Amino acid sequence: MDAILLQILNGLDKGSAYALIALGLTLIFGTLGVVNFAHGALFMIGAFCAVTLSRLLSLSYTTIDPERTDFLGNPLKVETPYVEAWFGPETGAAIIDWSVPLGILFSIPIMAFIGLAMERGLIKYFYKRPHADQILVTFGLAIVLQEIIKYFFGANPIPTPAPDVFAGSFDFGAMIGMDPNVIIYPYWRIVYFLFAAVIIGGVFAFLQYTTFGMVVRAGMADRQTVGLLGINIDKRFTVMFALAAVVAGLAGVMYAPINSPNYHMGMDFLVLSFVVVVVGGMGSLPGAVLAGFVLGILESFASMAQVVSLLPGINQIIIYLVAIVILLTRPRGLMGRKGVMES
Amino acid sequence: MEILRVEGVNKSFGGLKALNNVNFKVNEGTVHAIIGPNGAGKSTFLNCMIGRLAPDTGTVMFGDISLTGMKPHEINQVGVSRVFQTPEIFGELTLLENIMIPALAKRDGDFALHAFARVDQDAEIRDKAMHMLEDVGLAEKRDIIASSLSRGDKRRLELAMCLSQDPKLLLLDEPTAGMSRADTNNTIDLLKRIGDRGITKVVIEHDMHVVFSLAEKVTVLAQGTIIAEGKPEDIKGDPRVQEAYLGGAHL
Amino acid sequence: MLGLDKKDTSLFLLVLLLVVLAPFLLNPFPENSELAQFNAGYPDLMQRFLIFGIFAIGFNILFGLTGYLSFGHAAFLGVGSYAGVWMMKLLTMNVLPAIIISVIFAGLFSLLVGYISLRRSGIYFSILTLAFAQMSFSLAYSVLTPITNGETGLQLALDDPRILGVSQVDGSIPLAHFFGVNMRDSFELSLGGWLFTFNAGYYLCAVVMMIAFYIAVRIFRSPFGMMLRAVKSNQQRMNFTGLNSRPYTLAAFVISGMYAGLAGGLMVAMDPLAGAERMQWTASGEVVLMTILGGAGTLIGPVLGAGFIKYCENIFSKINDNILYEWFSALPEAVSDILVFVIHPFIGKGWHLTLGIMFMLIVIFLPGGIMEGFQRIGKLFSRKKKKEADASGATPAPAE
Amino acid sequence: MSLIRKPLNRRSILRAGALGGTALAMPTILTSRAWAQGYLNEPTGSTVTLGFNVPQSGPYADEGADELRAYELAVEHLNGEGDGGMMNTFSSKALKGSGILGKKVEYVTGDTQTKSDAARASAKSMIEKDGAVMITGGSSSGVAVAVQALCQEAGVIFMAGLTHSNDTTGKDRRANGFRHFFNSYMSGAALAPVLKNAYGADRKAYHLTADYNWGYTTEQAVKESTEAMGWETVETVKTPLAATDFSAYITPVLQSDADVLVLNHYGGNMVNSLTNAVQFGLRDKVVNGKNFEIIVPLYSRLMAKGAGENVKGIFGSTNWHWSLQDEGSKAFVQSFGQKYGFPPSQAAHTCYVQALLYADACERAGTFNPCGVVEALEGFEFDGLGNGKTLYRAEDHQCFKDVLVVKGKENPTSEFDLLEIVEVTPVEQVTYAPDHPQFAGGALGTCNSGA
Repeated sequence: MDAILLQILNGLDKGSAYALIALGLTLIFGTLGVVNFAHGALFMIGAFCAVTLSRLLSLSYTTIDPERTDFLGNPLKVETPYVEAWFGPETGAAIIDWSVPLGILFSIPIMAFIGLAMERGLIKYFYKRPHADQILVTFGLAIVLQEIIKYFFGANPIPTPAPDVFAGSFDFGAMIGMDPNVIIYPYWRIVYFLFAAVIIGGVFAFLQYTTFGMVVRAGMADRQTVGLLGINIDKRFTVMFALAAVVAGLAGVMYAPINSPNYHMGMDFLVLSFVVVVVGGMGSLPGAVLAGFVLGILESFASMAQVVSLLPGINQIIIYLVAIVILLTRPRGLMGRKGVMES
Repeated sequence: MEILRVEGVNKSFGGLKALNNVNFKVNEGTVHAIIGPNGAGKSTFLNCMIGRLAPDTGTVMFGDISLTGMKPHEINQVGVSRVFQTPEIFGELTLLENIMIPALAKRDGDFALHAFARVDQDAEIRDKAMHMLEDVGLAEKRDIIASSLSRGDKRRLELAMCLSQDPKLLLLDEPTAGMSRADTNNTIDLLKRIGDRGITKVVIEHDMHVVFSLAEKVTVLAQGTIIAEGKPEDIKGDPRVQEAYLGGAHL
Repeated sequence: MLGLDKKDTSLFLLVLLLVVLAPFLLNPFPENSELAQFNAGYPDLMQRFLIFGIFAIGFNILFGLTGYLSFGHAAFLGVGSYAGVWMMKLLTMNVLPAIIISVIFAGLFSLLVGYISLRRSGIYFSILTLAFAQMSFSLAYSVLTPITNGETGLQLALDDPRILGVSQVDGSIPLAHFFGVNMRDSFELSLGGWLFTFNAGYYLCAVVMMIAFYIAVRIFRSPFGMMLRAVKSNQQRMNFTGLNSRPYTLAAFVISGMYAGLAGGLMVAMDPLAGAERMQWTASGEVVLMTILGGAGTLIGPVLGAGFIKYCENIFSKINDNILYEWFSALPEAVSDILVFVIHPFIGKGWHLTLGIMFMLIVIFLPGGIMEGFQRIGKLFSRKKKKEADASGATPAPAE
Repeated sequence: MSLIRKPLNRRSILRAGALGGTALAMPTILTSRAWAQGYLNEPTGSTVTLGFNVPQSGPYADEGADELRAYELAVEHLNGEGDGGMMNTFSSKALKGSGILGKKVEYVTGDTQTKSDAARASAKSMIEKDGAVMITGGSSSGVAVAVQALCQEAGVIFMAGLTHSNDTTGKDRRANGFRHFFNSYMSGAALAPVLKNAYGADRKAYHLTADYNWGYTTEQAVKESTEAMGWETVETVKTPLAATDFSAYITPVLQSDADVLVLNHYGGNMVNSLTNAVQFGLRDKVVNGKNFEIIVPLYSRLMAKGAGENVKGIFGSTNWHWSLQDEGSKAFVQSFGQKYGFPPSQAAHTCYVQALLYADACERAGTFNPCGVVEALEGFEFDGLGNGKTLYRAEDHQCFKDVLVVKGKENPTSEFDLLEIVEVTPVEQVTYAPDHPQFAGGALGTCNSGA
């Protein structure tokens, strides 16, 4: 029972990452009708925003300590971050410590800019092109983006810890009135889940309650009619692309402490998030979120030793297996509409 | 002799009753028109006949074959062809190919793995397609891509595709919608000519000019029910029909 | 010739000529010149060009004709490879049975996958095929290790039974051969500074690929091929024309799966190892890229796309800074430093970047792939010619 | 013009043509000379080409880059440039800094992509196109085994880079292949006594194992050696290679009564699983009255860096570490550090050593002929290359040397100073019989010179 509850927690956590990426993918697909294979790369760039910020904050000046030596026997160069020099060691260290949450603010303008640049510079020329071309060009872009990151940051994962207050874990079980020491869960993962919930809620509220969102939703349903009303829908769609990029970026920033970012983390997530989007039903935002959580939870269950010993290898294939079953029983995914991407 | 007999067909979409106990017969070799105001259920009716929609109850008999439950390609294989309201053609293929495909389907059945034959050396099919194109006056355009045709030409092409199968029954869904008067007259001529081949035709039409120049029998559908049936001249004078058409402006 | 019309015959002969003369054409630079780095005329790469060419030709029969975008075709190549290696382990080192069994296994597997996946269309079909391929990859890499040898890849061993052959020759694993002709055997021709290699394995691939290409041409020109194009064009009309589109698409799927298996079989015939990675989604994506880059739906485009990608992968990845400095050794040091600095990100470990940029450029500017590039060049020439003809031949029309 | 039928060989023929001084336009006449060649890619000019086949893309690209640095350094030293590095401390004095057998060492590089197929393609192009007489490098066992088999088949020497699976010199051993790096068995054998000292003999271990060959052999090795000293194995769970989030595998550990977690993971898997395990508070846990502990059997400094703080105090084993104080290690760290500005990784070390060992074997054998090299390396004993006295065992072409047990350092002084050496396990403790069950089922076969 506890084990199952824990796996549900795990699944919610993994699911929130899937859901956030799938949400962005669906926004882009639903509004612009573009299949964006570079979306995983946006997630990855988000994570590297956190890395960059923590590097920037740790920019240091060098002094030489003649007392100590480095590995070659030369006098040791001691690096002191500027922020520590400016704000005093403690405040400075605290600022560096908080670089991931600060990365949220840092990443928003960057991701928005990347999103705008992508849409205006490339994607907009592909609205009328076949989906295969869109896939190909965004896939090429994804490769280019990840190679650029690799060029500057290397291929190894880069540790990007959460602030100290969120390090470690706490007794979640005791908090919700269960026996202590049964359900222990890391702070940061709870933070991540709550963060994802806020972002998802925010996006839905934005689409539901603002005029802008209403126009976009109308545009998703029938682009031409909205265009006839004299509303410049294209401009709004550009903003939606930027929004999707920001969502992916934020998902990445916050994910950095969970798994140390590396340049191919986007590709690792890309295929899975496509499966998530399709299982949810192409073009359906609630579907994408629902499928993200469902697949996340099922994946966690399939990883349990009892399940694996019963069905060896099931943890490797569960997502794909579920995807096949769902697509065969529900032709357009969980919440898909008819006629989207079927020809 | 009856070629098509529809009995007790009902069809609802959610709460909306689209077809209400429709009974309908078509005699072999005749041209039978179905008319009715917008939303009368004409297209639904047609779709129920050719397997695109499954009727909730009732039977559709083609000769002594029941069409209910059959798949579209099976219905075609027993001799029912259909012309759509917006022309359904193979846009990326040439006109000649567009005609050869139905001709091959007629000759070789619903699936044939002729992976090693040469399309361009199949003289029988080619000649047939060429004749057909000549019949509809598109012979000169045989090698151009079908999507580049004008709307009227596309309709003629689609008609030619259906005719190349020598169907026993041809269903036409507004074959002249959106056509100029000259094109409409051409099409009427064409349809009259194929009358000579003894093909039974069911035409759904808005344009009364077309209906009265073609049809031997007219069925009037309103709100999913047949309200009148008879010879064109009888229908013209039927008050129920005039009422259904809001004072009979068309008539 | 061979039941092809004139145009196809000349295309076929052109391809034949290119394939036969590839050892010359791909080695245009003298052996010890600086540009020898760009020579691709060595057996392994030439074999790869043809093998992936076959793979792409097959994929094109499905994608180019019917428009069904499979994202899992690498699985059939992988299954074919495994079957081929097992044949060489159990039966004989003659490559013929291995190739045949590869095609059969890949065909059966694609029948299964196709039967299920073709119940859906569009992106739902793509995701179904992707799911099957990823499952195959994951399982082959892990729990199926006893059959596939997992991470390492299935390979030959000294104690394989090889019923119709020998387990080992003087403590070595026997070489793959085709009725006695070893796949590794090569003739070499040295002409001045040039060196040309004619490899037995390559020419076996060449024969197989020409057969595969011939079959593809026949399919393209057959009623069956026309029906497949009809599927792509308008499936609704097809059904109302009395054609059952499912068996057509399934047949195309299985045929292209068998092509993939053939490629897998040839791969192990040339190099008897079957790695699980060749089933990964990236490998499936690669053949999609090859086909689209070359020109989907064209006869020869996919082969060119395959050559393009394999060339990038094998040639650019091997250029390192040292080689760059050698190239620019004649220039002043500062200039060569700058040049190396600029080029450095694109070569060696940066070959992915080069490939990514090339994809984007081709897709952006040549939607019809490399073939469209050729057509444009061709048009440019014919226009020029026409202009010349106009200029020289036409007398100015007298004004009225 | 003449055609000659013979196995593939490229540069050698060209050189023959060049020596003949034939005019460019004239077809070279090749005589029976080529037949006289004893082996594949025999260097006939003034240079010899080696092939460095390392991962340049994919997850191990940084390790590959470090390997490449080491190879470049080795080539410098072999050609008599630089400070000579370990050549000065190497017990064999055959190398003179004048290339190998008087021929200047040149090299070609390629990208394995950490995929068997790509690695073989790259190695093949080195053999067929560039005339490489030896292939070396790699950062995973799958690739090592695949390329080793290829080199055997083609007839060149393979000097493995970083490969830790037992299979490389176990069931997949080949006559033309040699491994300097240690293996899973040695990790287990070296770790067990240290773990017993540190954590006691009464422990319950839970294994998370990467679901592929290397993971299997490492799990088996650690399991057998820890069980031999009294530990109990509670559960072993396989994790998919593609997994990035290990929470679903870590939480059941919390629920079990295990008090030790063994992470048979490498690379990104290791970084993520270790990070996740620490996040879930495993290290703060007390089970059965004992502190919960985590073990990473194969450590790599480059990878440890990715896990950041989380490695502190965690035991593992490694082939070599730059903080070793023997003369050989110091000399290597010095020349590597001078050239690149940071200390070398264990991958760099093993690759550098392999290059030197190969060159030395050629010198001693007096030929590049693979069979001669095999003979010279088999049973070769040496010292001064950083791991103390070492033997290249003839039966399986595995090096036997001391193994380092290390621990994540609590107070690192620099970004390279992540591991501290806990114990240098003497070679006797990690030696096993060639037919040990963990290595059974393979045979070297005979050397192949490609002739």
